Amino acid sequence: MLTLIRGSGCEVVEVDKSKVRKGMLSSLIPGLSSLSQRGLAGWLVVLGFIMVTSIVVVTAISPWVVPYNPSQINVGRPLLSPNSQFLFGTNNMGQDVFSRVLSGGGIMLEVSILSVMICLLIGVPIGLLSSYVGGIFDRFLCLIMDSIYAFPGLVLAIAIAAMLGRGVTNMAISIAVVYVPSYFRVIRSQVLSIKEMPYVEAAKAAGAKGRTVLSRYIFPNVVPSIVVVATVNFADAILTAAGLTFIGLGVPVDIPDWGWDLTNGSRLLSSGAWWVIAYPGLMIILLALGFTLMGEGLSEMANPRLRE
Amino acid sequence: MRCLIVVAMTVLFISACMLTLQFECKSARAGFDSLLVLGTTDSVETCLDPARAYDYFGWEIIQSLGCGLVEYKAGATGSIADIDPSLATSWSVSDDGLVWTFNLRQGVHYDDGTEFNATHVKYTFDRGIGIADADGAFVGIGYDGIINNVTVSEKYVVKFYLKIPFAAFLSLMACQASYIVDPAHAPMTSVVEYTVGDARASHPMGLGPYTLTNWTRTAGRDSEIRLQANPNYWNNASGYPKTKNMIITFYANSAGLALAIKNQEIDIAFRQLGATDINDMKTNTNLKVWEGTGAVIQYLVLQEKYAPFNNTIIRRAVGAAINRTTIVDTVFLGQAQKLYSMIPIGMFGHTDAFLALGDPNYTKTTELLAPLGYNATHKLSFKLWYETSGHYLSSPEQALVLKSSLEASGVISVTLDSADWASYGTHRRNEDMEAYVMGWYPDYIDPDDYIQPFLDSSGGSWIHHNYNNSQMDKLIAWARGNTTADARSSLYSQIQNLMVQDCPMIPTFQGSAYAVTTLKIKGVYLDITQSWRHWLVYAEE
Amino acid sequence: MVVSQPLLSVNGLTVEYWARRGKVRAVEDVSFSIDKSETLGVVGESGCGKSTLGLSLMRLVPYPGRVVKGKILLKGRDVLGFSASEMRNLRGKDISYVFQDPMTSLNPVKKIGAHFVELIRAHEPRVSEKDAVVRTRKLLKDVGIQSERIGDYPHQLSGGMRQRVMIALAIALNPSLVIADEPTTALDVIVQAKILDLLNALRDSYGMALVLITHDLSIVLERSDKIIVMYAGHMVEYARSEDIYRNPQHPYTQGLLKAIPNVELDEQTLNAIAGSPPDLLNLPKGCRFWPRCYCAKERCREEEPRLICTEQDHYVRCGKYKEGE
Amino acid sequence: MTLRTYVISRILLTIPMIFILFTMVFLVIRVLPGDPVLLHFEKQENPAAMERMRHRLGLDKPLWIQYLDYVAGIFRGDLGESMVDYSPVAQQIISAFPATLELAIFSMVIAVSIGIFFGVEASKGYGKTRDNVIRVFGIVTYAIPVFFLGMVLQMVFGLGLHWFPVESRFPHGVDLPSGLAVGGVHFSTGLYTIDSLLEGNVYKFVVTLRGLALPSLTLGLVLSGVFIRLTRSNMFETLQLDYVTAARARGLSETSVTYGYALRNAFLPVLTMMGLQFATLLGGAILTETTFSWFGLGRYIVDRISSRDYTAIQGAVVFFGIFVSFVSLVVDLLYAYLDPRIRL
Repeated sequence: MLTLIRGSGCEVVEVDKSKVRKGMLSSLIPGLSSLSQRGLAGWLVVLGFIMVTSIVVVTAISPWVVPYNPSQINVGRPLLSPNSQFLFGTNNMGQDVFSRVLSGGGIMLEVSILSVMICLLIGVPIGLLSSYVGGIFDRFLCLIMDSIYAFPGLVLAIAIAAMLGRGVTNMAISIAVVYVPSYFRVIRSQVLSIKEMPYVEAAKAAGAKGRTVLSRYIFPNVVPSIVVVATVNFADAILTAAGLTFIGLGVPVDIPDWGWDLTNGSRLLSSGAWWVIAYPGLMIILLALGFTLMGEGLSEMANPRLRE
Repeated sequence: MRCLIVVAMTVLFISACMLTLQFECKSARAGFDSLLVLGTTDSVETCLDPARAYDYFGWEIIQSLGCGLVEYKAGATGSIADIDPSLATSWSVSDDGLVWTFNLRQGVHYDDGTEFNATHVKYTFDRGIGIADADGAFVGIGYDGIINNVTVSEKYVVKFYLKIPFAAFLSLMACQASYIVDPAHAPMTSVVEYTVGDARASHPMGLGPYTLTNWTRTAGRDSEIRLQANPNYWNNASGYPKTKNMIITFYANSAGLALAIKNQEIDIAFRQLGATDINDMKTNTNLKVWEGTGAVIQYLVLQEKYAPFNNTIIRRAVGAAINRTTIVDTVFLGQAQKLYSMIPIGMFGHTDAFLALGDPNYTKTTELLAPLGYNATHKLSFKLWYETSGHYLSSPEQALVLKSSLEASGVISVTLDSADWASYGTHRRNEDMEAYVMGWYPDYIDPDDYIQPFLDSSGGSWIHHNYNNSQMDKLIAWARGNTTADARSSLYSQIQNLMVQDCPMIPTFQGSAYAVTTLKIKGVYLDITQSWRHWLVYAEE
Repeated sequence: MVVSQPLLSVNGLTVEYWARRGKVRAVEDVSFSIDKSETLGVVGESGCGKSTLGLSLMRLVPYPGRVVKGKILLKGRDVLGFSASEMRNLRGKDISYVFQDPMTSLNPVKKIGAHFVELIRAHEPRVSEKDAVVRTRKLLKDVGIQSERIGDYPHQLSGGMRQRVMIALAIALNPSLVIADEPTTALDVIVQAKILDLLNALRDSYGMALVLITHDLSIVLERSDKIIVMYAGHMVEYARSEDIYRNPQHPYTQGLLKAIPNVELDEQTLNAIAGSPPDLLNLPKGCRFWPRCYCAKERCREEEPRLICTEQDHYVRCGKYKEGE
Repeated sequence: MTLRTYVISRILLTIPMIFILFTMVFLVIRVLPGDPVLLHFEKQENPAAMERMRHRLGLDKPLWIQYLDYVAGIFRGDLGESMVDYSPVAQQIISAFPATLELAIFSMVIAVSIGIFFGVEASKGYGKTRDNVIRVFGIVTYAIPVFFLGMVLQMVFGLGLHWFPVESRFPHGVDLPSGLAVGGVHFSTGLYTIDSLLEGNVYKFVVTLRGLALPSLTLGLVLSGVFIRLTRSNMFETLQLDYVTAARARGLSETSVTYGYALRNAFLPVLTMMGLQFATLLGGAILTETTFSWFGLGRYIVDRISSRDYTAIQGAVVFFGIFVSFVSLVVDLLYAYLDPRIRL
């Protein structure tokens, strides 16, 4: 699952400088009619967007629609297979799997959103700066980032998660640490190519201040790739969060969470209670898939060489 | 086209794999006259030297490789009567309870042929106490606090002079830390550690029913242990060990172990199977589920350092709001016993003291809390901690159940928090957890080992619950010193009643021991000693 | 000029591309024929469909394009009807192709020799590795490359040499027809001449027909027997070289001729071809050339002229000429 | 520059990287709550004894001395003693690594072959249904939690069909592949596939493969998405190139055009990606090993993090660092070997 992160990271790194400037942003806002004209890519984005939003909505309204309190134990006999009363059956604690599936997305969403935000707040500025300032500063940052990047991310995440302790925020931070490098690399490579472009040179020649160049001329052109990385990174964050929970670093059990249900279910696997893991597992996949689809579509739009 | 080829190849590969299935099972047994394969999720923590080993599984192996002066008979309840002669044939204690004399069995030999005598006993204890390995059992249990010195009075007679009268001394002698080592393999001043590829050099024992023929550790965990009958075992004559070869294989988690026993890849699965697995194995006609009282207990600790639990009333109120039935039924699917005392069921001195608080008795809770201003609108709220490293069986589930049973009182609200075992320990030391779940595996099988480490103000310091009651300390000291069974049990019942009064910690349940085997397996004894006796187990062909 | 059984005769060939924004006819209703050891020049501005024409002769029009109408008869057999394997045998053996850019036409990770051996053995499986190598050395010698270069990688050769290699590959199995698509545009002038002469020399020595596709009329005027002038997918004029030279009938051809220096013609039409070729997606109504034509009439804007035989072996597609004049 | 100087410079370059990594981890784990000494005193605390142990583990020294000691150790090739069971960390890592390596290699092979095969198929029908189906497949593999896939495979092929063992690397009770034993000298790699072949024991080889099947498939599948998309896009671009058309024009068969021409060139970026993915792969191995209860380096690290075995964690990190950079070095060399345009 960590492959995704790296995969997507590199994928975007390869985006060449032939990126179109104008129109990119508008094209990046999903749901626009223009999307459907963009063929598969467009549909991917729309589809992904729909999947994600629907999950968000479900999670949001779950408190009012769940048939049972998701954390309530013994609402039914333990390990009932799916039936009319418990659509997705019950788990070993006699909790209603269906209710938990409906309301269990919260943690995943919070963690992913938070970690992506952290990544953006850290990765983007240092990426811009490092590549713009260059020199020893750049070298040093690159070295650090590459070291993190070259190291199995999950290990790092686990260590940091163990250090910070429980809670959504801590999880988000530990995940963010792993992914900042991918942002850094993408932005850096982008800026380096854009820096050379004539209109930037022109701006400099015209005596624009460093800050102005960075914010007015360079940043806007980096935005598309940032958006792409961020979208894919959502999926990565979700899957890593699931992984951390699986290792036993999740949030306390009185909050319904797909990750925990999967982990818990893995212990029931041998007794053939497939429904305990199947549904939360599918939900995680759907959520991650939603973001991945969006990321895929967006990166294809941002990357003309693959467009017919 | 290429797709077709690929498909064809995968099919071929898979079928080839399936073909190998049959003769796999055959060859696994090849070349052993009598062999049993036991699977477990345990692993030796540090080494197989009694001077250091202080973990359940390490002791289990030591028990098969060595012998103590005495041993518990199969099906023991922890009372003096259950202690059988082993290397010692008979023993006596002075009236003041300070001198123990053991007459040793003669003509016993180590696996290397050396004859066993009293000097070896002295050597063993001098060594253990001398090395005083920081995290070894000798330090942990505090031998030097109990034993003054050991003297060889005759070739086959050894005397122990104690510092204090210690009622549980025989139990102490029966515990694996007191097993006799072979001076030839146990240097006086250093611990015998795991040696890659050399099983004999990896343990100092040699008097037990088995010898260690292979011990492989990968990634700092056991991956295989092989035991072979020891030709020099003193009890060979009576046909022990029943099974000549034991292979112990190791699983990362209970799910793995469960799958293995279900596919009959192994003959025995012992520790730790999940409750659900055990439940549906009970209905599995190819498997036999053995059940026995376990010695592990769990309890809820209440931090007395600050509010709310610096108030005895509140502690009692919480004690009254624990629904042990749900814990046992929901978390362990009935595979545990409700525990109303620190002293486990089936051990002498046990009483159901905590029933006095009810199980649960919410009216009592409400009544106790009402005067303190806690009620349905203004609830008593606190944080309940549990560990997530699987150090105890299904802690998260327990926490969940505890929460719901406490909140069912209507006047308590609980938020859960968790930490992995290491951080949990730190929190415990920092005393920043209001309430936390803990458990206990005994060292020696005696009520003392369930009371002194918790309720004695010095002995219990490690829990950091800040419980301190001089009256309690007195009682414990008396119970320790007294050697007459009924005097002790009366003392223990007083202790337990006092505990209910103070309610420093609330016993919740006592785990049962389970082993799952194939149908042909016989000779499994799961008793309070919680030890797996490899040498009694055999397959009935 | 239809001779009995020409080497290659093409009839009403039409190639279409599907783009998102609609259908494009890159080549429309082109007909011509080539006899043994003849040279046919195809001239036109870039994007007029001459390369597509060349590729379509080998059915190599890249996706999403394909031949929709017409016949391609090679020695009387309809190439369009060929099966995939028949096509493979034909390519490189009967017809071979020399591409525009030698820099990108060789597999960068294959040695020069490997290209030949592969080619030879693909078509003549029985030939041993050794013999193939021997033949390769000879071929390289024929195109003027010392045979030590056989072990080099493409990137170690100059552009001219690579083009020579491409040509050697083209003639390796002495095909009856070689299509050279702008073989020299990517090269500098001196090399250009050399390559073209080489092609001619080989044509004579190997006795093969040659289709020479170029944007430069001057090149083909002297070197080819017949010339096709293409404009916006249409064959606007098709005649013997000398006829084209002496009596260009289509205004476009005239324009091209005037564009060639040291060709005397009256003043008024010097800057003849103003403007640029039309976008194939929205062609002008009527004649495709009228917006740039110096003698465009009302009629030209209305109806699309048809290809007319104005005199012996001289075909023009222009409104000026009426049937049977 | 010559090959040797290149290799040397590369190795020199990786050293600071490993140190940064190591230093980070060194600090991180020391601010972790929980202390290795305390963990040895779960039952009873004995201050004097704990002090003695703290001293034995060298934890009583100031931080920077501990750091220097350890660094010095690294240069002596000594990764220190485990703080949990006091046995040499290096030895434990060596015992753990083969499992992970074997898993990694096989998953990588699976991932790449799936990736290339489908990537090529997709690029052939670029934009057509086949292409889209394959792309979606790639995207989905992307989005599956590796341990979930693992569990599903366990359920289906293990519990359901009993085709493959679901637990452990090698059947219990069978002697492990002994490797090559010539007279006194005994040589074994720890990679069971290789050892069993060296031993010449087909049966062991097959059971090893069966043990490998599900874990490597799990990891391989999850990883394949990256390679599918990469192969696809590169293949598509390469297929546009002149020399491919030229090859067609010479009447070469589709197969030799696709694989001999297009793929050989499209493979180069894939190779680079393989290098990049290796670290990731090791990460994924953690979860796979946990799911299939293998005792590999991944599990080792997780175990030791939870038991705060500082020396073990540090050792593993250093080892990982060295290994990953070694892999990327190998990849570079391969690249240079495969692409004649690059000469070292």
